[in-house]
Amino acid sequence: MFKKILIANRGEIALRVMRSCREMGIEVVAVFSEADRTAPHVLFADEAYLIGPAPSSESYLNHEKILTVAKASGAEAIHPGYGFLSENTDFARKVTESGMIFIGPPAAAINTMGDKTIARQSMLKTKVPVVPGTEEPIANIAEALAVAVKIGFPVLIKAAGGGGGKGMRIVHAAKEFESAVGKAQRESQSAFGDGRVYIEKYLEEPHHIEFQILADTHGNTIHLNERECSIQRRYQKVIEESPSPFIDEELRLKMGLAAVETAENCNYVGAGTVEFLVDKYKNFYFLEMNTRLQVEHPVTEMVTGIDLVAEQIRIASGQPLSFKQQDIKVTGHAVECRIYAEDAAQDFTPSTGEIVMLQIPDGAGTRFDGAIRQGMEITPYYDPLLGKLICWAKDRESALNRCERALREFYIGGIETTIQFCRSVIKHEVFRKGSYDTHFYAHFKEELHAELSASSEEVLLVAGGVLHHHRDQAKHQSHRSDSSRKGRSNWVTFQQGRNV
Amino acid sequence: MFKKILIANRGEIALRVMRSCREMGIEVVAVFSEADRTAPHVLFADEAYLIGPAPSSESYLNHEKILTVAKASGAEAIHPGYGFLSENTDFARKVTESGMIFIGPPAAAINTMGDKTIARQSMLKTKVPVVPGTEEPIANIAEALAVAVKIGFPVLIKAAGGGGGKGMRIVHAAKEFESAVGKAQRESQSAFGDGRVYIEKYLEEPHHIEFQILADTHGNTIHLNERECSIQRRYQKVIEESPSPFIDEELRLKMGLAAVETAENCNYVGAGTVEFLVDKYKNFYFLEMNTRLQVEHPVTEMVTGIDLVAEQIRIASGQPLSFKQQDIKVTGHAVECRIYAEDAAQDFTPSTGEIVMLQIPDGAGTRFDGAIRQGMEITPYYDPLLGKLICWAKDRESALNRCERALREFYIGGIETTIQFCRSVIKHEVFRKGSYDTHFYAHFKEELHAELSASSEEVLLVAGGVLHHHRDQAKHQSHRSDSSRKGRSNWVTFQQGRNV
Amino acid sequence: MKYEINTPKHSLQVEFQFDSETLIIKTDKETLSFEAIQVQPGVYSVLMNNRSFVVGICPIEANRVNINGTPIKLELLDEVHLHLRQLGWDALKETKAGLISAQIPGLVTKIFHSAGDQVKEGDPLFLIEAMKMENEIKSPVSGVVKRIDIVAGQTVEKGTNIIEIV
Amino acid sequence: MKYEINTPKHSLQVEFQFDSETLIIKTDKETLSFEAIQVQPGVYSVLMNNRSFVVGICPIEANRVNINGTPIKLELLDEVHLHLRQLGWDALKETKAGLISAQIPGLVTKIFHSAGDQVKEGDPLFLIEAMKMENEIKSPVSGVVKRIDIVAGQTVEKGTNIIEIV
Repeated sequence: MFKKILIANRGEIALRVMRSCREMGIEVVAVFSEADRTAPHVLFADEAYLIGPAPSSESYLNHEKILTVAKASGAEAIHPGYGFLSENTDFARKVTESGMIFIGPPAAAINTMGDKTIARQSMLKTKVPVVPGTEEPIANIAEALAVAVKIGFPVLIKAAGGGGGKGMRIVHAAKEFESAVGKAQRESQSAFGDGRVYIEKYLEEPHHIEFQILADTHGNTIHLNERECSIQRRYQKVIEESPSPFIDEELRLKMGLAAVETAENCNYVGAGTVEFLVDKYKNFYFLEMNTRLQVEHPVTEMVTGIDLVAEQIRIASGQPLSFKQQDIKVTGHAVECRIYAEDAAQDFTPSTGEIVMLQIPDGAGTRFDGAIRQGMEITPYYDPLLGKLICWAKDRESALNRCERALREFYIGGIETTIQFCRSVIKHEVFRKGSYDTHFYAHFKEELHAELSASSEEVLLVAGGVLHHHRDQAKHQSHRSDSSRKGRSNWVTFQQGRNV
Repeated sequence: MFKKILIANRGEIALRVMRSCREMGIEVVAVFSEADRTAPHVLFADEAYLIGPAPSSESYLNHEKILTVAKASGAEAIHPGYGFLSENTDFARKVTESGMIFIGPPAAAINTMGDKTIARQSMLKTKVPVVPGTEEPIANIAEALAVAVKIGFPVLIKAAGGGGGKGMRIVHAAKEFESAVGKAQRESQSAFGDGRVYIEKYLEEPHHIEFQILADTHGNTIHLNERECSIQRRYQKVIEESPSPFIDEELRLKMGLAAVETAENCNYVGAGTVEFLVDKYKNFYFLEMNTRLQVEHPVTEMVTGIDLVAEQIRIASGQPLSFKQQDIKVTGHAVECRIYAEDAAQDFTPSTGEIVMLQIPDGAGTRFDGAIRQGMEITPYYDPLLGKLICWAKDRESALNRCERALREFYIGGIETTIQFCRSVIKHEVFRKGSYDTHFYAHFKEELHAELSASSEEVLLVAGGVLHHHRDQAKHQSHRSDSSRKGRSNWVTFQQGRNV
Repeated sequence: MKYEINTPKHSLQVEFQFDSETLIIKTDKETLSFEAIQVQPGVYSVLMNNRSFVVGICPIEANRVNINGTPIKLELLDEVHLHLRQLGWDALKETKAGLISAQIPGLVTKIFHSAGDQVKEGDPLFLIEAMKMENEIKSPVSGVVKRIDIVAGQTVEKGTNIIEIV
Repeated sequence: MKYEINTPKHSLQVEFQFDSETLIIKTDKETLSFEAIQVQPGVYSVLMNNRSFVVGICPIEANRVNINGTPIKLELLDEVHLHLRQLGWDALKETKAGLISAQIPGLVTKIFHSAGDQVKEGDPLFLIEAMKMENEIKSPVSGVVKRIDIVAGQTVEKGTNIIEIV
């Protein structure tokens, strides 16, 4: 087993990976940009190396610098987390060439699956159905538009080189097409260092369901059931759960087999996620495969009891999986809420500033994978994800009750967050029933935001009272400090001087 | 089911009870002393009532005030937590007489079991063996001494009216006897409002093993297996785990039956704990029954998946238990570390002050039941327990690895805590092997403290460097702020005045 | 002293009165006892008739508070302002609609117009990138671009003026 | 500049030298680059040759630090103090052994002596109750009680002088 691992990432995922390493007795090396000198992943690592200025292109995406630091530290392997270099074939190859181990799939599998267009082509060899769309990245805007027209609007423009909703745009009509492609390309370039985008049919009323995969180097590939990820805003997941309230045992079996076939088709090794769209008739289509750890992986960990990061590390060190498909048992229900530094009331625009007060929920079945602390500055440089609240209980209803309770006791002061937005989703009758699809947010947007801004007379009185009190305090304080400051600096000093 | 519950307690247990109430849709009413106005249990309650000055005798032990507030708030039931009024027959009776429900056993059962001497007498009716000792509280010091001499030193002096190690003293020789009784009596009086103490034979090399009991009002009594509580200092538990590495399946079965018999013998209702001493030949003796929720109850929750507070509330509302003895399944292993505000290096003396930085561990299988926040003042008025770190994993070794990792990432700045002490216990070879008894601390005291104060050259250099840096900063800052303060108040103001 | 608490949906007449440490709040329906204590700078614990709230004051917008996690924006007018309003002054209309500032801190990657351009309400004005997301800022009014205060490629703080449209 | 770092068990000669933001630490074995940045008042993040430490400065005892959670007490002597020591001065012996102050804040419940009493080392002096535990404070020296600064029933802060024995 490795003795030392470098984590080429920041934020909650760096801390998450660190935890599994420590539990396995492995030392952890952190890397950080100038903006992250006092970030939690630096404070709690065994070693930490500065790799460049704040912009990620000059730090967290800097292959050479990271490789140099890894060699200097004596790390035997590199864990890329998600985002940044996690799906970068080039980087994976360089790590191997430097004599270290890349904790992730072989470069060839990243190449096939990481590139969304090649992935779609490769899937044609299998029996797994694929969503209609372009087979190549967009090279020529006119040709691309012709394809879009042929498929029929609305279409999705998606990043070929990455996932997580970045570089993604929905286009409803031909006239919006060119501008949307431009935006998606720029966003992809900035997020993944790869500006290529492609087109996919936008299915209506679909469920976004994904299967967790684990494959070792000894030819064993298994799946760890599904995650339901249909609660999205801005094409980014906000709430995920497992099991999916939409999937029955028969469909689960079929999709699980398709997921394993997908992984085997590209000789996959490590942890990966096969994403499907499922329409309301329970037809499913392969969407893409994420060749890395997924943000929402803890949902699967909570119901299976398996530490996915520990498995990634064991697989990378050459060990076979210690369990078979039939050993995977799902216990209870888990739901995850992503806590972003965003102002839900202002169309989820990023919110920055100092966290002046922080109370993280805890207790039975309550897990927070985060990387924040009171007194910390949230900067505009990186992804706005502050962390993920994951609640587990013996059944779905109890898990949702627990989640509501945890969101109620979650307090982050000084910046805006999605805590209350998540709470209004969890409380929503349709979500409670489990009868939702990817249009949930668009459909209930008004209602959810009305719930957020609903103020009872009691709340108004509290708000008015606090403002009054605050202004009153400020007035008194400025009086007091004015006079005391002046006093200390001349009058009182003078008096004291006489007494001495 | 109740709509509103008053929690007659503070600190971590108030927050713990609040969590279960919220998950059940029950509103929570907090009570607080003047010292606790901004304590977490006040901040996160639905309602909060001031009940008096800081000393607990005037606030958290004030029956009348708490009952008045409960009535005023419209609470239907009162949860006493542990400590304070949780084992006070008088209070339990008054709650019932006021038309509310006391979430705990009937006053008669508290009377029998809560009073340790009556409990010992009542156990003579059963087949459960009892530790030798006095049957009455100490009334006359000479007679008591005669009993102690007859039993043979060392003996334990214990509070008749409470538990948790308060009002407890070990006496090795007759000459220490009178002074120890005095101390124990004063401590008991202060902690439980009841100064009576009794004598018990001090067994050598024993294990402290306790069984969790649940009994409903419909005649069902079951146990939820044991907790091993032999890691103690100052006769107070520091680390607990379940299952016990010392107990085999046969002994577990016998002790479980004895625990259920004990509860049935006093017509017990609610959650309770039957404590046993087990000698190295695996003979067990009834020690006492705690007629309340135990500090270390989360250990049992983690391995059984049962929310003990929720069960207490359901039982109090008249519901039957929803599971039978054979439904109780233990999964994995859990260990709890108590985090006290104490200086382990100075014989665990209490440490007070402001928490200037706080990083609570989190992640899979990691639970912290606490009530602290950054910026909070730890006062000298109450129990020094800041919270409990509970780690769960699939087996004992993984749970201990997880616990070590969590303790490593736990940071409380500004006060001394037992975090590192717990870490040196968890890392200790004998503890790792699971072959320890209640003498573990006394036996390995030197070693554990040496481990705590062991400083590598690296640590010394860091310490020296930081002190140097800190003094250097302080010097520069005082220069800067001196000149800037003076400047702003006369010289610069004058200059600015001329420019305007 | 009389006050008015306004949100886009509600308006409430209240009277605030200090009784040593406690504030007494009177509405036309009830009288409440209100006590606030600072927990951290800008964060208060409030007990109003024993109901407990944690309230944060927004460090940037003076009229925005966060109550038990729910953000709300309100206007608290005292007698002086209430009187001014009777004379025709409207506090809510004080902001200049044509002065567009950065609502988020970030990097301005593109500006679509130059001084003198005609723009219509809803036209894209500039792109601002923060936390890896590109945000398109649209014009809230129709008019002529009077001046542009920054250039593409510049990093801006929240509140920095970008474009003025008249 | 030369320094000496002492603990009860170790003594280490080092040289500290600032190189802009970085402190260079030289021992007889190695040269280390040391960088500290304040995270919260009194809490520093240290990178020493890229090894990461969180270090807290004890707010009460100037020579006590907490490194990654482990408290250690040390003495850092600069050249001036090293020189003074050569002249016979000992920093560690500065405290007055006979002046007993409260090591913890709490309530003094009982004082066993009056001024003028003879006490032996190890004799109980007073009881102090904090966090519900009674703590017996024993005399560190033998001698005569010179004065008692407080009365039983009084609440004291950490560091309050209680009894002086000469």
